[in-house]
Amino acid sequence: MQRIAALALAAAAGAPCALAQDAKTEIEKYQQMIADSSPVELFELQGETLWSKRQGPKDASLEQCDLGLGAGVLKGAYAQLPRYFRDEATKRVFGNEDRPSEMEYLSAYIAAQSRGAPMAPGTAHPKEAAAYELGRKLFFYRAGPWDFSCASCHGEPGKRIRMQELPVLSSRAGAGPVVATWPAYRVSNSQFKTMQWRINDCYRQMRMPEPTYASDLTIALATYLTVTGKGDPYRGPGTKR
Amino acid sequence: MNPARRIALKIAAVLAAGLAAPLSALAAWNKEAFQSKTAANALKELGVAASTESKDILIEAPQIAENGAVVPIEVTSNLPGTRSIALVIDKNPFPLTARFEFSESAVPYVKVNVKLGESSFVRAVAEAGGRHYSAAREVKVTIGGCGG
Amino acid sequence: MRMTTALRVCAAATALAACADTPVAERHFSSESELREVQAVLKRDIHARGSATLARLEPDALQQACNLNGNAPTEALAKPLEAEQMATIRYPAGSLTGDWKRGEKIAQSGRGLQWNDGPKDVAGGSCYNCHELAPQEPSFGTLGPSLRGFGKVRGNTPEMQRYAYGRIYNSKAFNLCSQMPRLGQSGTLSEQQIKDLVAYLLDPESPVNR
Amino acid sequence: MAEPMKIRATLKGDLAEVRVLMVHPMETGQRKDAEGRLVPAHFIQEVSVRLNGRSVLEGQISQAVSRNPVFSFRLKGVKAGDKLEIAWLDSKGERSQAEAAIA
Repeated sequence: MQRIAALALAAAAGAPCALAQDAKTEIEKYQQMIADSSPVELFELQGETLWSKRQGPKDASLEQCDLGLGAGVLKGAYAQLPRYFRDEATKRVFGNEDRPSEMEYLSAYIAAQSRGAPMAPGTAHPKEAAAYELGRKLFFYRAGPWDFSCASCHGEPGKRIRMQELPVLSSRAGAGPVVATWPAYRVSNSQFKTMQWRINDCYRQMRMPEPTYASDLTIALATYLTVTGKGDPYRGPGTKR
Repeated sequence: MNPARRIALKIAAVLAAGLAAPLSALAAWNKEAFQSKTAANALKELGVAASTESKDILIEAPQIAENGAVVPIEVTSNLPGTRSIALVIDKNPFPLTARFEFSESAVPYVKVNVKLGESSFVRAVAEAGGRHYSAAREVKVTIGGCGG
Repeated sequence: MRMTTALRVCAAATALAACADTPVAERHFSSESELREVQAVLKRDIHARGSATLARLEPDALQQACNLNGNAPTEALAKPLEAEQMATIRYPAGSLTGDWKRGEKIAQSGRGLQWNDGPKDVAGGSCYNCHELAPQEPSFGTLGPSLRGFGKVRGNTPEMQRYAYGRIYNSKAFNLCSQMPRLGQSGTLSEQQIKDLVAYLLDPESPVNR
Repeated sequence: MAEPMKIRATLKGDLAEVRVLMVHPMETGQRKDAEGRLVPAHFIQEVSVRLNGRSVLEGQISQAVSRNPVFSFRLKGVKAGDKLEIAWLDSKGERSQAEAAIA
């Protein structure tokens, strides 16, 4: 019985695979082309303007903010996130599909200052270890009307949705290039988006209700993904389909 | 992007607000051509009665686009004396997408990101020496991601 | 029954890797209390949006069993739960097959149940997200097995229509921890839509079989 | 916040490759917002490029140009320090312009 199945397979395997291979090459070419002609730099520029703009009741800019490497040190700071901060000042709401915020532009500028720096998120603090552990559980937890977990789509190598290849996000090889290229210009809606937004969009596609921005849940998932994929040099902000 | 290149090429961006308008003499937008619903009508409105297929017009475009919202198209005309290039997307609701006029030091070349509502032929029509020449390429738009 | 079905599906597939029913037996939760911990985080950090209500996060016995057992529960645990899922399938009184042309549109559409889907948006089956079907559609996913020539291999028999209807309505009745959504049981697709998909899979005129 | 335009020019010999990034929604008039209402058309219609004050390229474009347009042009016979001015005009009569020196 097994052998019959295997024979049938061999007979059917010819032409469609060749077609799929061509399509794959063409799609890679398309992805290269959109990266080459991406307006992503504009968002870095807008973020840079915001970073140095004096505003608010204190007429202050963000230029002396401490992102973990000391006041005003931006170079390489993004590559060391997520990490545990004692204050809660970072719990700000990001934009969404209908209402983009300035936070995305800031993230573009800040992330760009880590180009070339290896991704090295925090792992030493107990809160960081706990966030990783929670993120790992959330990744594999099946729920919702379609019984999906993150691993339903991102759990096995060589799979795709439509023509979109699916990285195995529980592996170093799968998560590395992903965490090293967000935030990114997203071609489908022509907006600049954070990885947090992307994680939320997976919840939408899993038919679940919406994770709250900057909640422990989204931070835990981002921590799990970034720690899993750590080590790749940061090469964003990227351009994504 | 290459950081070294970025630094070397870093150029001040100037904001629009409050500037004098030395470039106010922009040409009038060809409403009739741009609002034509077929490629043939749009070209007629541009004064293109007929065009000859030419291998001297090169169109660089993806064969398969994962997303119709951004499809990079690059057109080069190697025809001597090329004055203009028009870009037409047959299946779009308004097929005429762009028309560029080149003079003096501008090389008859342009690259632009366009939207494709569905799979379509993308056509470039160049004007050189008072005649029109054209080339076309097909771009297939697939449904990417979760398709919803 | 499950065994033969899996083999048949493999025979129609274009690549070995397309057999998605193989369970990955890696356990990520060691106890129900660990599951409760995750459930509490979900309830606290997720909010309702559009049609996506918090009620959707309530786990059922099936999800608990699959989460606790790395998607590979023992036969003894799986059998009664599969029977429970089988009981949810409501077969229509008359014909089990519909219009393959409508079925094709349903197979193509990835809409439905998302928080940005309006009440007037018609849901699709998202079939092409995971399965190859008609050879004319090159943009297909590979999370599930190829279903190209599905009806050609099996024949458009009443038994096969009943199997296809049931499998679309509630895949978990056939394989408890299948990754395929329970498209009828979850209220994603209507009876008529599932019948149209059955036609798309089995009708000899459907492009899937031509 | 006024939206910036970004111009980048790479000089190879006397040939400059000019890349312009613009922030613009390029609304087609056919897209619906979250409430299901049609978003009115709003798109750049004209693009003009000048080199040292002289027009070298005039473009007319439609709503089918992607959101946040990116254009590349090539200019020959140019040298470092030449002045580049780029402007656009949209369907609501709004304008933007930027200038840069070729480096």
